[in-house]
Amino acid sequence: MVAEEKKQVIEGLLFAAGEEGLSLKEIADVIGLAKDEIRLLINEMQVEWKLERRGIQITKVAQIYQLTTLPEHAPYLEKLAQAPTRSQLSRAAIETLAIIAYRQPVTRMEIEEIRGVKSDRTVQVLQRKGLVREVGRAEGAGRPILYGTTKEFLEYFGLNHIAELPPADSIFNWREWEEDRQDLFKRLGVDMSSEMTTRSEETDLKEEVEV
Amino acid sequence: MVAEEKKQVIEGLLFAAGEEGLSLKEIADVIGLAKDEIRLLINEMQVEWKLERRGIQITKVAQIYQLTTLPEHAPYLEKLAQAPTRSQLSRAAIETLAIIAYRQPVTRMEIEEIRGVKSDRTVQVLQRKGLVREVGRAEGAGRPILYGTTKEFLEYFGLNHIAELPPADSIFNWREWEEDRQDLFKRLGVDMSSEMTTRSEETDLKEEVEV
Amino acid sequence: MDIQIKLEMFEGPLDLLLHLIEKAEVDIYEIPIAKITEQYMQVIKEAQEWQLEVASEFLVMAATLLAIKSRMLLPKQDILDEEQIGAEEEWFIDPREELVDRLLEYKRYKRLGEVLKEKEIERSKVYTRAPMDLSPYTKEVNPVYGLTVDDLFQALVEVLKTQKRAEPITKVEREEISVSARMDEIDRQLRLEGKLIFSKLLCWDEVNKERVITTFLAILELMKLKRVICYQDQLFGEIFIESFQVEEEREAIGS
Repeated sequence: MVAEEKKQVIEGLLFAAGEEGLSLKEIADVIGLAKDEIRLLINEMQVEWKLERRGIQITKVAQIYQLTTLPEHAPYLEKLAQAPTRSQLSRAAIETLAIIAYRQPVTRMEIEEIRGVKSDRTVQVLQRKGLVREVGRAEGAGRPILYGTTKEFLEYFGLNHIAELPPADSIFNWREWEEDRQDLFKRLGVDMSSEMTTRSEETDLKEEVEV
Repeated sequence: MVAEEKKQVIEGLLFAAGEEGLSLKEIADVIGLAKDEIRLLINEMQVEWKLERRGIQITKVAQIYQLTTLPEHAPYLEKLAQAPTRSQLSRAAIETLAIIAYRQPVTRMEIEEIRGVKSDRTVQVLQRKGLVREVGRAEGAGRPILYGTTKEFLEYFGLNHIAELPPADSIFNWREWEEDRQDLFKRLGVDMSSEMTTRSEETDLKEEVEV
Repeated sequence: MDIQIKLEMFEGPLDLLLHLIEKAEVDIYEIPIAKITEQYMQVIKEAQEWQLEVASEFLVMAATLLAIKSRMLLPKQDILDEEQIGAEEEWFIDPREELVDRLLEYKRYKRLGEVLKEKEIERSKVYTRAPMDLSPYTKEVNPVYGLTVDDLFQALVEVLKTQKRAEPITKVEREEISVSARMDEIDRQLRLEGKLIFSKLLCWDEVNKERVITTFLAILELMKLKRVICYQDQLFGEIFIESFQVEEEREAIGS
């Protein structure tokens, strides 16, 4: 079988697998080739398809290869009755997912402390949707359930690996914030290190309160 | 839009339409072109795809266009079908199957009430795998479809009759329901004056149940 | 200051507070607590005037804000007096610090959520298709290969367990049966079959909490009225239910 034929078969297999997609191993097993060779072939196909202006593409999510339409065709596909409509997650769900994704494994209590609201229902809905799952039990009283994200989570957000999420620190520079905070508390006259408060600080504080 | 782009969109549409395929009119409506032009484009695509040795083809059955795999790839698809991972049901599917098995006949709404999430796709998957089927229509608004398990379901699980499933009442944890019971005493109009005596007997029986 | 705010727009008190602080164009670190508290209370009050349900979390935060505010207003001298009484350390921690920390933490995840939202939107632009029906390519593939009825049973247990924790949004209309009606049913069944097994009293299609409890209560009532008798012939065995007369007769024959 020449490379061209192999690519043909890979296309057919990925097409048949549809949304379930296929892992490198599955493709390799069916065709009877090494995984490395399949990976190389798929990489080539991805480039070729783009050049040939194909109407579909090969994407890799959660270590699974699958065929999808092109994002720029979304307006046409939305008009298509057969295309599954995607309901978007609520803000509560997204917020909760963000906490779980970045802090996993995490207990429901921790989630609720951060969000400031009860989150049992939201966690449950996310669990039902298969986006999060129980990954163990925390130590300590009551041994609360620990939650983490699933493979479906990666699929849902089109990620190949959880590490593809931007690191939390890239969004915030914590050191700067810490310095700001120190500075601020001084300015507010609530310097933690000094036990005695001077009259001038007190005056500052009063003004602040009355703003 | 040049011909190339139009073909790209057609490919995407046919891909997403899945096994139901699309009629000329449907494609024409979505893209906003004349049917004749679409027909011409598709004819061109059919020839081009063969020349380019694409792994899929456009077929026309009963005025419907759809994408299919190539006949010569059948041996690979057979292998794919037999791959052990293919037959695994997702957690969502097992859950839904369990609800249908124990609660049949049941509407999709009821399934969704229990699971707390949309279940239309999951029910569809189970239907496609031949595990559940429509068994009638419920009374009332909209006359929703009732689902039940199939003969194949029994065969796969080696059951003679659906009643051979593990008895569902063993699910109930009496202790957990203490509060609910208190509430029900009231709601069901059980004589509250006899509550004291009932409760002691209740305790006796409860112990028996839990032995 | 006009506060055209609907409470439902916010995910919780922290969300609302962040909004107020951002709207007031003040630094998150420099919360003018009196002003923000006033606005916060205004929102809660309006919501209550519109008879909207105000979640308890919002009220807890309101109480926290008021507590902080009143503490900030206390003359320092009083604080020092308190200190001498004994609660010194507590009084020296600025209550705003904890609030700032919580707000920062919350804001962080709110932003990370925005990242996820973008990914969601991106991903929702591509479509895939249902897997091809491969059944023509294979003879009798068992779609439930490796699964047993016990797995199915376990799945049901799990799903009912989680359902119990959260109330469904709308209630499934199910036939409710009163205890007395259920008592009659059991009575009738007993007369037909003589002896019943407790675990078989409920058909597999009646997995429904109320139904089970109603049945349970009905049997208790029947026992109390000395119309039935329950027994087990072995530990962990089935619980048998018999009509009281039948039991008497059996004992008479036995002895």
